[in-house]
Amino acid sequence: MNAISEHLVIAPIVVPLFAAAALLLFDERARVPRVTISLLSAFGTTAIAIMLLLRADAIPVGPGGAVAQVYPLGNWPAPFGIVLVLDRLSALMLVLTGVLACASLVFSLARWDRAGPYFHALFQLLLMGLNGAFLTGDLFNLFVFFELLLAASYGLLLHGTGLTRVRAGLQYIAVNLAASSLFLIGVSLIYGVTGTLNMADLAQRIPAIPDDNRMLLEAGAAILGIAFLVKAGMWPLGFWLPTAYAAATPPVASVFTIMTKVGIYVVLRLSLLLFGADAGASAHFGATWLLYGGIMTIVFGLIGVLAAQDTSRMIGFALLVSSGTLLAAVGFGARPVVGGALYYLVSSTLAIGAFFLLTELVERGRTAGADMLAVTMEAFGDGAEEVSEEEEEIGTATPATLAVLGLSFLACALLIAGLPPLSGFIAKFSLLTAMLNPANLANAGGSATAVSTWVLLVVIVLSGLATIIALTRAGMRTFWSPIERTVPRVRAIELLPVAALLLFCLTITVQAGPVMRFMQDTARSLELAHDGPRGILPPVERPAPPSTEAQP
Amino acid sequence: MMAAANLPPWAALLAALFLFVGALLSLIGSVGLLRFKTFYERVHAPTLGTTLGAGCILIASMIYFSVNETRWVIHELLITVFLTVTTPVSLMLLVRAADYRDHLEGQDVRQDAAGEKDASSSAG
Amino acid sequence: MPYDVLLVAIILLPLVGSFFAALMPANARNAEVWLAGTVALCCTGLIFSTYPAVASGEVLVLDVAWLPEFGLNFKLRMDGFAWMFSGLVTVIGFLVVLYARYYMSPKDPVPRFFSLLLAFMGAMLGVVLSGNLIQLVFFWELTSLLSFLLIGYWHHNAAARDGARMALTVTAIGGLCLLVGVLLIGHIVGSYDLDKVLAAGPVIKAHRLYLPVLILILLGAFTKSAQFPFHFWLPNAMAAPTPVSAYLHSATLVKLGVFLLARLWPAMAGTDAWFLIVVSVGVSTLLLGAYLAIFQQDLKGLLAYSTISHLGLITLLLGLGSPLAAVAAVFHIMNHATFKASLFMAAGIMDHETGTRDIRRLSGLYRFMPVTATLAMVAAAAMAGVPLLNGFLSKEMFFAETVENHVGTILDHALPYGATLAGVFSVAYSLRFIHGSFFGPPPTDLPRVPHEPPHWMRFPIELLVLACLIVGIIPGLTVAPFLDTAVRAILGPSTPVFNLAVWHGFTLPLLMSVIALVGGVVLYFILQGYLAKGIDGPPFSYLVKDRRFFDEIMVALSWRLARSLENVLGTQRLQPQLRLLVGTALVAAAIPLLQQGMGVWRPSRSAIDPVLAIVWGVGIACALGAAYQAKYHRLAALIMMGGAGLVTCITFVWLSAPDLALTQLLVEIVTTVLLLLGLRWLPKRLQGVDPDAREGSISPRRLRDFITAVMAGGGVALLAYAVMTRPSVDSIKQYFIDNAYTKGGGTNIVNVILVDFRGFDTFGEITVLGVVALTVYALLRRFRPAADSIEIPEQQRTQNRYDEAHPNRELGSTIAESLMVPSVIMRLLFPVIIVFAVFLLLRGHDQPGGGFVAGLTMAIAFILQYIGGGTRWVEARLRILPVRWIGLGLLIAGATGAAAWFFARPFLTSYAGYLDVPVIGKVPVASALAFDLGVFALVVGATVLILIALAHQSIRTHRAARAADADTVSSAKEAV
Amino acid sequence: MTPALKRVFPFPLLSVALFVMWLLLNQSVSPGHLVLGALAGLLAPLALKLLEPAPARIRHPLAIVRLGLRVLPDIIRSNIAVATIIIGLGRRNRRAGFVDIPLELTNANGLAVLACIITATPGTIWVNYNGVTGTLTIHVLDLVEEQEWIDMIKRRYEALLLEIFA
Amino acid sequence: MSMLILSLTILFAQLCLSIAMACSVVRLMRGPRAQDRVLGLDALYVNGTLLLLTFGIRSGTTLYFEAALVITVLGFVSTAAMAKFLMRGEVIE
Amino acid sequence: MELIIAIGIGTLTGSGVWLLLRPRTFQVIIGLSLISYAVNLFIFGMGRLRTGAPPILHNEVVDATARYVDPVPQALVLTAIVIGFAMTALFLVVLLASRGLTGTDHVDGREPRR
Ligand code: NA
Ligand code: NA
Repeated sequence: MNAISEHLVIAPIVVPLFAAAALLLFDERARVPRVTISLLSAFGTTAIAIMLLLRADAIPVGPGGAVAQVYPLGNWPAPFGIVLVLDRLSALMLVLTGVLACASLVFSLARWDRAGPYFHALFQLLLMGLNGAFLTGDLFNLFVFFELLLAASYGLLLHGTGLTRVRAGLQYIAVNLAASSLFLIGVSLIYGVTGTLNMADLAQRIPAIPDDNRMLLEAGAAILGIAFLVKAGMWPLGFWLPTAYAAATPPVASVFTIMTKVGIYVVLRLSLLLFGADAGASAHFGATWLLYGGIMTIVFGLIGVLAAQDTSRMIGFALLVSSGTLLAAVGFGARPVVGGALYYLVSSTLAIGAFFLLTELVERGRTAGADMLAVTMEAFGDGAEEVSEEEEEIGTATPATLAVLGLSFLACALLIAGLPPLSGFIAKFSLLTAMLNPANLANAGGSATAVSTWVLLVVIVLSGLATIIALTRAGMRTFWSPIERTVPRVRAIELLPVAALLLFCLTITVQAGPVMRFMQDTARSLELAHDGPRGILPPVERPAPPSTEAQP
Repeated sequence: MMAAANLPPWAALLAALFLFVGALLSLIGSVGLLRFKTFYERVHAPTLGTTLGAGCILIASMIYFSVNETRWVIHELLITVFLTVTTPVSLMLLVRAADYRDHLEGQDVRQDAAGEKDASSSAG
Repeated sequence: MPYDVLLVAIILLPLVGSFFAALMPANARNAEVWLAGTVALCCTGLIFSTYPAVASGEVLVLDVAWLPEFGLNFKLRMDGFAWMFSGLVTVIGFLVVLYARYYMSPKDPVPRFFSLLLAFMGAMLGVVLSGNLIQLVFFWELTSLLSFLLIGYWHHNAAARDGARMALTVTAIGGLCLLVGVLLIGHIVGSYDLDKVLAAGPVIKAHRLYLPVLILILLGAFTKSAQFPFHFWLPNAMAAPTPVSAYLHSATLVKLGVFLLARLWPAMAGTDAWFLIVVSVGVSTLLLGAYLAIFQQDLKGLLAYSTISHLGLITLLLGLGSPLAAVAAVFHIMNHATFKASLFMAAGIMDHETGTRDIRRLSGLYRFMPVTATLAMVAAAAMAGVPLLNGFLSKEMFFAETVENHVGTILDHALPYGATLAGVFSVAYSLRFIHGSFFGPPPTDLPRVPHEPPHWMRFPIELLVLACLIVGIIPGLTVAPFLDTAVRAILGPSTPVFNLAVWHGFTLPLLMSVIALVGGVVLYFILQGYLAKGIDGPPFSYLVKDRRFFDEIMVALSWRLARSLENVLGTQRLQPQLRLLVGTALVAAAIPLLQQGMGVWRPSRSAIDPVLAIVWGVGIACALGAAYQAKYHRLAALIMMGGAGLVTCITFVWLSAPDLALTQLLVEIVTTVLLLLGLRWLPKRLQGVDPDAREGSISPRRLRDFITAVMAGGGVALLAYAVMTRPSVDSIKQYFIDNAYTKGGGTNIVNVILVDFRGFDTFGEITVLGVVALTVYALLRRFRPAADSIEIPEQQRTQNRYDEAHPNRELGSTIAESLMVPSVIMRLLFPVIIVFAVFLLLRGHDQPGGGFVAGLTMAIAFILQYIGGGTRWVEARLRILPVRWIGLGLLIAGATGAAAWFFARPFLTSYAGYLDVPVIGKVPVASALAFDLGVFALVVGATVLILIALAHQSIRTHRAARAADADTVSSAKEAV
Repeated sequence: MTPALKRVFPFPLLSVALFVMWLLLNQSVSPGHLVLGALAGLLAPLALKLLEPAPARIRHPLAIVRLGLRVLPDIIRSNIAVATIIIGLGRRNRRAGFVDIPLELTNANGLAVLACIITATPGTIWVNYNGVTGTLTIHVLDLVEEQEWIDMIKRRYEALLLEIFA
Repeated sequence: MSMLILSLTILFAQLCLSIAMACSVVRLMRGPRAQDRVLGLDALYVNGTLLLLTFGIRSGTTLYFEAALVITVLGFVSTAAMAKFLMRGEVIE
Repeated sequence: MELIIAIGIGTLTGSGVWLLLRPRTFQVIIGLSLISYAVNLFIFGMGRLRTGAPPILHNEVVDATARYVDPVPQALVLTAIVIGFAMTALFLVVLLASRGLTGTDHVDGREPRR
């Protein structure tokens, strides 16, 4: 614990914290220093996250798992103290959070950060909460970071207030408060039965749980799971999500995209760690429920995508589709599927994040009510069939802004619908092929495939179709609308983040091979995440012998 | 349950006596809260508990701990002081509130003795 | 150039060109054409340069790992068939570019056009050259997308929008089917590599998934190639600019379906299912398309249906499964591309020069544009299958194949008749195309005066017509080797010997051709009367309007159905959501308990304490009472909640948790004050007027909620009881008990856990508090009370009236009197409580207490002053900057944690020791205290901020109310 | 008290009280706690000073003790009286009512002490003090003779309080 | 013997106090007016404090003293706030 | 004793859930508060119940024979209390804002359609 780099693991939590504290000491009017602090923190955290990712990727995946670093807070050994655990998955989530956060933050500087007080402080604290949730190796500490990121998200959702936001915020908060209670019940129940809170320690203890305690453990895990699934937006627990996300200001909605992924992240990590193949009688606990819940979520999401009247709500439902897909993939459990799902997670998160930003720019030039009008026109016809002969067949030039917006819209739509040429297609393909050939493509040899796989396959494909239909509708009424529109006034710092996110997607498309290799390594390391020589727990017999060595 | 069982009899009995009186007084006060017919009568009842009732129990506690730990354990005095200072605040405010509320509903409080109606008590 | 580089160049050139085309200025028409033309020509050159290799049977391959984990390689693969197809794509692409130069108006935004066109060319080449099926799907979807954008090029035009959307929807559905089909092929074969798949034909055909795969692949192909019943999108796509139609809807895009059928022919064809499906779809499309083409009034519509028909013909040929049929199919792909592209261009010229494409309005154009007319006539003749033209050759081969017996079913036997009938139709519509527009009296009332187009606009047609003629007259010398190369790539060793000749002698096919020609002419002249009446479409076609039909289905499925399903499967109301949440949690927890038996019923581990039982009787009464009263008697509910809180707190004391009791109690107090502050802004609610009750029914919803609540309560109680009665497990607790003092430096184990062992939790928790305080503040800064709670409360108004009515009183003296004594005491308590807070802070590490408790105590000290003195009074005397307190608290706590770094220890590593101070002796020094100080500062700041922000609303709105009063008064005065 | 000392110890009685309180809270007279207690007595009153309380000049600190000795038996007596009433042993025709008492005491602190005494004593409760007329209204549980109450309060308590807070 | 008496007395006292709490809560539930409920809560707090003190004696530890002290020093804040609310319709003006 | 506490937890939860499902925001906030009491007790109970064994070391040495109550759940409850308090405050303010902006105290921000 000597090198500074050893402490880098905690930087994604501490840097935003100090930034937030510093921001609070500045006057609201001192904009320049506040923006500077905020940007420095966000970009710095992201840079650190990338370094951590590289570090995590350097650890070979072996029987001992692939934990890059365990950071014992307060220098207390696991499982007694709280530890941060850096591995591929947590590093990946950190980077994803950072990228999305930087984009949203830059975007917000154009106008949204001034829609209410303390935007930057709340934003930094959200970052802290997210990063903490991804890094922590302790179940109760996870609760704390969940609450932190939720609290910040409440603040950010309500940023700018107004009727819609407050109305949506009330729902969002009520549901999440109820879910937090479930979280506590679940965690404490698990503690009551196992006597530990450390995730790795739990994984070790679960196989040995006596049979007359096992049902309590599983009940606790189930309740805990419900709490996570609320965050992930699983049907029927995620109805609040489209409403809330549509109500939030665009940069907030964009950064919220990662929030559903927190739920999924935890479900993924815990279900593989605690209820993996080695969990004794509890192996694969809940996997089937995740699979079917995920399928239902996709179905509901795709219905919502079609039924949504405005674009932000539509994206909210697309987010549900993405959640459902990931949950089903986690429920599916096979390693290549999980790897594919991780790729999909990155791609869909970035795309939806970019889309939330973009939507506002696009809608800026439109008159209110145009959405509804376009739909009714489509539904009931607007006499378009009687195209007048004399109609001049000459196009109108698209202003550059609109062209860029249109292109970005197209890119987002392609990403979300899973159409080529961007990463959305790769992601969807990876998932589907992995589902069909869970062992390995080369020796697939027509192995039998479960009914649920077919259902999932159909549902995923249908969700893509629904997205295409809905986004075509949305895109056409936005960019090809016969209703006169003014060209929105868009600033470069608003377009830049969108472009950056899309560029990121392009990069992972072109670099699909190495990226997917990383994802597969991540998935493998999750499967192998048992305690080993490089593991999280110290190699001592429990209970630890009381040591008389004085604390420094 | 009793952590220390080595109290001299005089102390034990004395403590028991005070405890007995204090608890009984508090109970009587609360019974009064239940039995009295009007608010202005009821408001007198809890003071039994906050004054002598509490005082006796605190004395019992002081005796018990002082003897038990063979040193002066008198921080209970603080409770006595604070009870004396804080209870009146809420009671006085409450009486004033009742006064106004009766007034608002057109009851002349000063002559009123009985017959309070159950009006909607929710405010706000 | 090495072949792999060359292959990449073929794909990349158009894509790069597309990028640069998009960057050009809007009016750079010539530059665009130069760019696009050069790209097309270069590609053509590159493709032709591979001919020697390809012709010798070599397969040129570029294989780059892209997603090796899942068998997706970027693989380009040029064999004879791909060569032929890519050649077609680039050559016709070049001609279309040239044509478009003159077709597009100077006002059209050409960069978008040429950019899309080049991108489309690239995507087409990508499909054609794909050596990996997933990559093929990748480019396939791209062509769908680009065709959508090209059809919708004139998007201000509703027909273009609708046509584009329809095309996209249909082809995207097909594309997804294709993707699934290809995935299944991968599942069967174990690879997506085209070579491996083609080699695994027998495996695929024998697999139990063959039929689903076949259907999925065919869906992909049929939608793309506009086969019945998916044909309807193609006529609607005619709203595209004519160059687009000429390129996409004759030569390239729509050919992808049949390309795929041919490409996968070795792997999939030759089964009964293949024959049945492909042939029946092909023949239906062939006939339907041809029949409908006759009745079109739009030149391009006619050509579109004709294209459908010809694609049906090719499909049919591929469905037959015989090698010669495959040869005919490939041949017809080429022929159709040449004559149909030229006809589209001709139609475009007519449109361009006259301003209309309506056959009813066109007439006698031969006089105005004889050259164009001649070219169109030759091309139309090729389309009709007139001898000495290329169309005749492939049509003869087609007739010959239909006559052959393949599988001996009724369908097989009926084919010659169907083919002849289709021939009749095709002659009829070809005749109509020519006769209707070029012959007859001079046209009247045209938007423009027609004349010949510029020569270079006609040049592509001339070239294509020339090809029709040459191929038609000397096929053996011109097209035969190319055809052989292409076919060999599909059929491999089973490639038949075929003889391309104009004259085969008097054969059955020749008879069929003659019947078709004569019958077609006769049919046309019979129908002329009907057609002249000006009805668009065949008799009774108004009954089936495919586009309307499609739209309505789409709206019904994707909008109305979706909306009603959304309401069935979801809700936007909170109550059902919470009900579902509770219900789901109940079910989730119940399943393991029910599956594995409850194991709950064990005796209590300790005897029932009567005192605690009575206390809990009180608690239960409070809880139930609060639940009962919360609607109409909010204050009562609040009071009862306080009672329940007190009982909880006593329980904590009872069960050895003094810290919890302290904290619970303080939180309780602050929460009560908080809720009281909020109560003022809620609407008045009187019992008996229930806004939520429905008349005349005991709400089943309430019953359901009641059951849910009982079950939730029972469930949680059950779980709690089950765990509490079990023996305790080997827990991490012992470590804390053992080390709290020796390593944590404190005797209060809970506090040591909080600030040391698990200090990180506390760190997060105070941050939560800070965040919430900021949010509350931000929200309240924009707070706007409801109209009916803006008024000053009734009590205050009465008291103010009373004060104003009495001469010796002034406003506020009533309240001043009432608060006189309490506020004196409250003020006096201020320093006392502060000292108490400090006491709690300092002792926390060893005894119950700590930063949080102390902070709340401190906050209460402030609040008490606000209650006693009022906001203005306090703020005139005390200047509290709660946000700074929060920031400071975070900084202190964070800095304490970070200080450990300087000792090369992890974050939050604590230090505990003793400092020798003279006189006083050993003073305990622990970094945990500094941490607790941060907690303290933050808690004070946050709590005070929340409470005060809420309290401020009163004076804000009072101000507003008073201002409003003043306004009315002044306006009343003005009125007077 | 010199002005300088006055600035340091604006409320000497409070300072002493806080010092004692600190020691009682910590149940310790160790040097460390003596220092801390002194600090508490020194610093905390400054907080009160910010609130600008009504000036309280205590003339006769010893009178406070006398007052306490007078109040204590009263409270015990009242406790017994009220307890008998509650258990139903009191007089049948007990009458509760309000009593108006004209006061000479005007010092807010003095009134506060009086309020505490009256309210803490079972059977009587402070209802209102009219600052204009100087009239105190109390409510009495067992009102035998109005004047008796007036006299008792004025004689037993007000006189002493006037002595303490002049 | 004397310790037995003390134990029994403690139990008696606790029973008395818990019954006193029950009485207070009955008043709290029955009202009839809001001020009666607040009064009930106030009495409940006081009885609760005393119960904690007897519990301290019963378990022989002074660790619970602070809880009792906190109730006395700060518990009145909520009842005072409620009373002020009843009186003025607002807790803080 | 376990039975009493379990029944208490159950009643608090039941009352809280009932209120949570009610249509008025104030009912919901009271419900959430009751639930948080219940949850706190539940967490606490997970360390098993024990009277007179507070987790405070005497004489600054660990007495191996002394049996302390499990301190971990207590620490967890403390964190939960704080967070619960914060969330109650937030929810209150949001419900007030909603009431102000929508004019109703219905949880959906609009009166139900009749
Ligand atoms: Na035949
Ligand atoms: Na005509």
